[in-house]
Amino acid sequence: MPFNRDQMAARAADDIPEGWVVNLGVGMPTNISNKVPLEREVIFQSENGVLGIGPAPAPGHENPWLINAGKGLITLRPGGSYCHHADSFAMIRGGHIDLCVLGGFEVAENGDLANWATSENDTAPAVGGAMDLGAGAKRLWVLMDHTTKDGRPKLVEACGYPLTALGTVNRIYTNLGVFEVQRGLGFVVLDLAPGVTFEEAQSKSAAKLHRPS
Amino acid sequence: MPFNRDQMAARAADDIPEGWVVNLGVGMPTNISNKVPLEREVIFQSENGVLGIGPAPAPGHENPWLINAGKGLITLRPGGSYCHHADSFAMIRGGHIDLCVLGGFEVAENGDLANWATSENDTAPAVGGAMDLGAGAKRLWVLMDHTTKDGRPKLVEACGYPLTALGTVNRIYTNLGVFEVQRGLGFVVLDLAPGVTFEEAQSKSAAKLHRPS
Amino acid sequence: MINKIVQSMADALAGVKDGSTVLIGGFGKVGQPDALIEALIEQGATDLTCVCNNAGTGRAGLARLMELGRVRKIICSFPRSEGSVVFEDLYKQGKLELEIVPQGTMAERMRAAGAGVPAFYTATSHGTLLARGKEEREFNGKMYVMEHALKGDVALVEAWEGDRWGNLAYRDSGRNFNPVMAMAAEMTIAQVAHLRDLGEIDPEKVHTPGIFVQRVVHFDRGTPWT
Amino acid sequence: MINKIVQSMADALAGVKDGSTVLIGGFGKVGQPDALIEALIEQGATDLTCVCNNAGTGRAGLARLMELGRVRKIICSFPRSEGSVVFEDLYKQGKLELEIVPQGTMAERMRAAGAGVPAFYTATSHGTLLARGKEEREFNGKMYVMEHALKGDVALVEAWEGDRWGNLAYRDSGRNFNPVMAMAAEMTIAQVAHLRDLGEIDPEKVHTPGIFVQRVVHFDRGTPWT
Repeated sequence: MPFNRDQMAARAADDIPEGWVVNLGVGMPTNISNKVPLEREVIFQSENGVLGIGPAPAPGHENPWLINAGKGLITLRPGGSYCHHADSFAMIRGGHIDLCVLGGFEVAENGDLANWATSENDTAPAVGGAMDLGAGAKRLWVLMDHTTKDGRPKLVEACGYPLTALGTVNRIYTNLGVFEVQRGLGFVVLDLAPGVTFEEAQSKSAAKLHRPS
Repeated sequence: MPFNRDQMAARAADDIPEGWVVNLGVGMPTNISNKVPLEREVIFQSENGVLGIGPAPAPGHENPWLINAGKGLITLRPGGSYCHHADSFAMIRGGHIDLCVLGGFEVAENGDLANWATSENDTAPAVGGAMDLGAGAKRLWVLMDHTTKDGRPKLVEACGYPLTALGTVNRIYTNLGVFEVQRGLGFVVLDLAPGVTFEEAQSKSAAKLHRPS
Repeated sequence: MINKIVQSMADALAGVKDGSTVLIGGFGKVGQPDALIEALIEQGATDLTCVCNNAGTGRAGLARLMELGRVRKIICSFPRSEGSVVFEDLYKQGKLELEIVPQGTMAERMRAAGAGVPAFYTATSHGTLLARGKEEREFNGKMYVMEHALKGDVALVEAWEGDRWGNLAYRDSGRNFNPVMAMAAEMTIAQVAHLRDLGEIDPEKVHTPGIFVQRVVHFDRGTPWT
Repeated sequence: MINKIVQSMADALAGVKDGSTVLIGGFGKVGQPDALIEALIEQGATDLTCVCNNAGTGRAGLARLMELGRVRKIICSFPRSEGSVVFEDLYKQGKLELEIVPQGTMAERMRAAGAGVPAFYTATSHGTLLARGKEEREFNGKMYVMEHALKGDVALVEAWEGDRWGNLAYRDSGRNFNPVMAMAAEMTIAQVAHLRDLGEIDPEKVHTPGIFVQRVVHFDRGTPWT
């Protein structure tokens, strides 16, 4: 049975070691922070200048001045701090973020990511911080369904959608499993959801999958 | 009688209006701050990240963590603030400093300033923040003796010493008077010390002085 | 006595010219200078270029300014979001120019303007549509894009506290774009929730020193609507 | 539990390699990480490039490191000052390379390194000896010089307080070069006068967030000698 969204987030969360500074993209990736126990100190950053995001605020204890990049209400944990946008993106662009997890439209076997515009003629796509994160984080993981709603593969030989970042994706977490992008080789299967076979994952991908050596 | 050093500093101080943000170079210019009454709010900046320098500390009340660019002990006045070196020079380079007053070896009639090295072969001249200030401040004044100790003029047609900044000096305060650099014209005498004649100032300058029109 | 505090919103916006580039702070509703945007609508300047992380939502604030036909161009990272109906209409009709900039590049371009840096290189957007027409250059085997400083004629910012020298301190995630915009504009106008006496703001936590601020106006908008 | 606090100066400097570029904070004696410099002398790494506003004074600290022949090159804005006797001797003897950088350019080059900007343009030094051999370029009718990011392998910084996540806050003018150096190095080692519990430093006045700091060591050196 493929992973559900909660399990996908949990699977990615399991792979984040203590001490990493992690930026989570808006949408599905944001859920990852809920799956990391507080005792395992992972420092979540949000590009609007928040470092050290804590658990979701208790009802009635929301602080309206404290939001994340998705505009959701958050908390700050002890040791957290604030900075301005240029300093925040200095962290990102300067390679100080250990990991960024983004959503994706397509990932190519060379590590290219497309996740911001659906065509060259898209009239006004919203890029936000995705290109900065895609180019700047030390590691880039993508958390997405393995295929589109109408069944088109999202692991591809080359992206058809406009690119967000070139050759920087390291790993993809989908409902079918976990895939590593190996430079010069392509997608390597690290793990599969319970009951999902290699052949099934391959049949739902538009690029060759490799078994780990 | 020519101005003495205290009078030179006072003369420059008189010309600084309330509200300006002013950086004073190490040495003679630093004395200018003592000549501006506290009630006339001039905001003195020091490139090591201090904005809003107050009067000299009272004996016994020095704060050893609080120094200016010349490493002298200072105070912070209410409304003052601290920042780091890159932010401090962002103020300077970004044109946010209304006035910088530096010392000088030579000023040329096109506004060039030489004040950091005595020859191309100077083995290890110390530039500090002079080039940043010379290029970045909105206005650049120079406070210096009119001639060298051995009588050589310091107002010249073209600088012989290595340049600090090109064409940015607006005004020079010397022991003989106050001189404006007018683009396309050269040195214009704004004021002379009591008893100093135009002819005397001219005879001690190596570039033509102009009377104000 | 230096006193940058003005008594009315009209005084705060006085003199903003047609054709100005206006930097508008805030991320979401937090740190967004709503009262100043309303005052800009009142003030009347038109043919504006607005730099803001998004392109307005609903029918108030920036969206209203656009709907009134006062905005020629939007520079932002996130034009289309929930409720950006006015933007979408005008853009489809060809009544609005749009420049999409990656969020970090947008922040850094303003920081550069404030810091006297006319241009810099960044890896962000290299090889993408947003790098089209931009100079590329290799440093240490990696490709970068040249980006230019983004200067404002006016910046509208919101802070938690401010004083008569123009010193500002922000609250929580309300800092966001405000300090870089304050640096980058000829005239920075700050809407502050609390006026403080000079010296009341801890000198170690002045986030925007007064050197970057020209006018301060008191407006406690209360809780940001979220 | 993240714990960047180390218990000894030896642990703080462990692993610094020969040939490293070492950024050394402080301006004058304020914010200068004296204990870490002493520990670097003990540690033994050699063939170092040191980036510091000046080139050492007297016979202790950086001057001592130089006198021991451990420094190959100095990058600074103010090499020759009162008491810089060791520097002057070594430099005259050709035993020390020197790169003089305008102070603001030096700060900005490190900030650029920390911010992922490989190069930027500045008007500072244009037309002077210090721009020789550098690329020049015109923007909006004004000439600028291209400057490259200045990265460190190690940064030694001093702060007033620090915690186990590496958050730092400085005191008064002790901030100076320390935050930009902390950003610019692979490994930033902070000497802090006071250790704080996590959360004790006001999140609004964390000047260097822990993301930029790898090791923290407690050393209260008391009053900076001035």
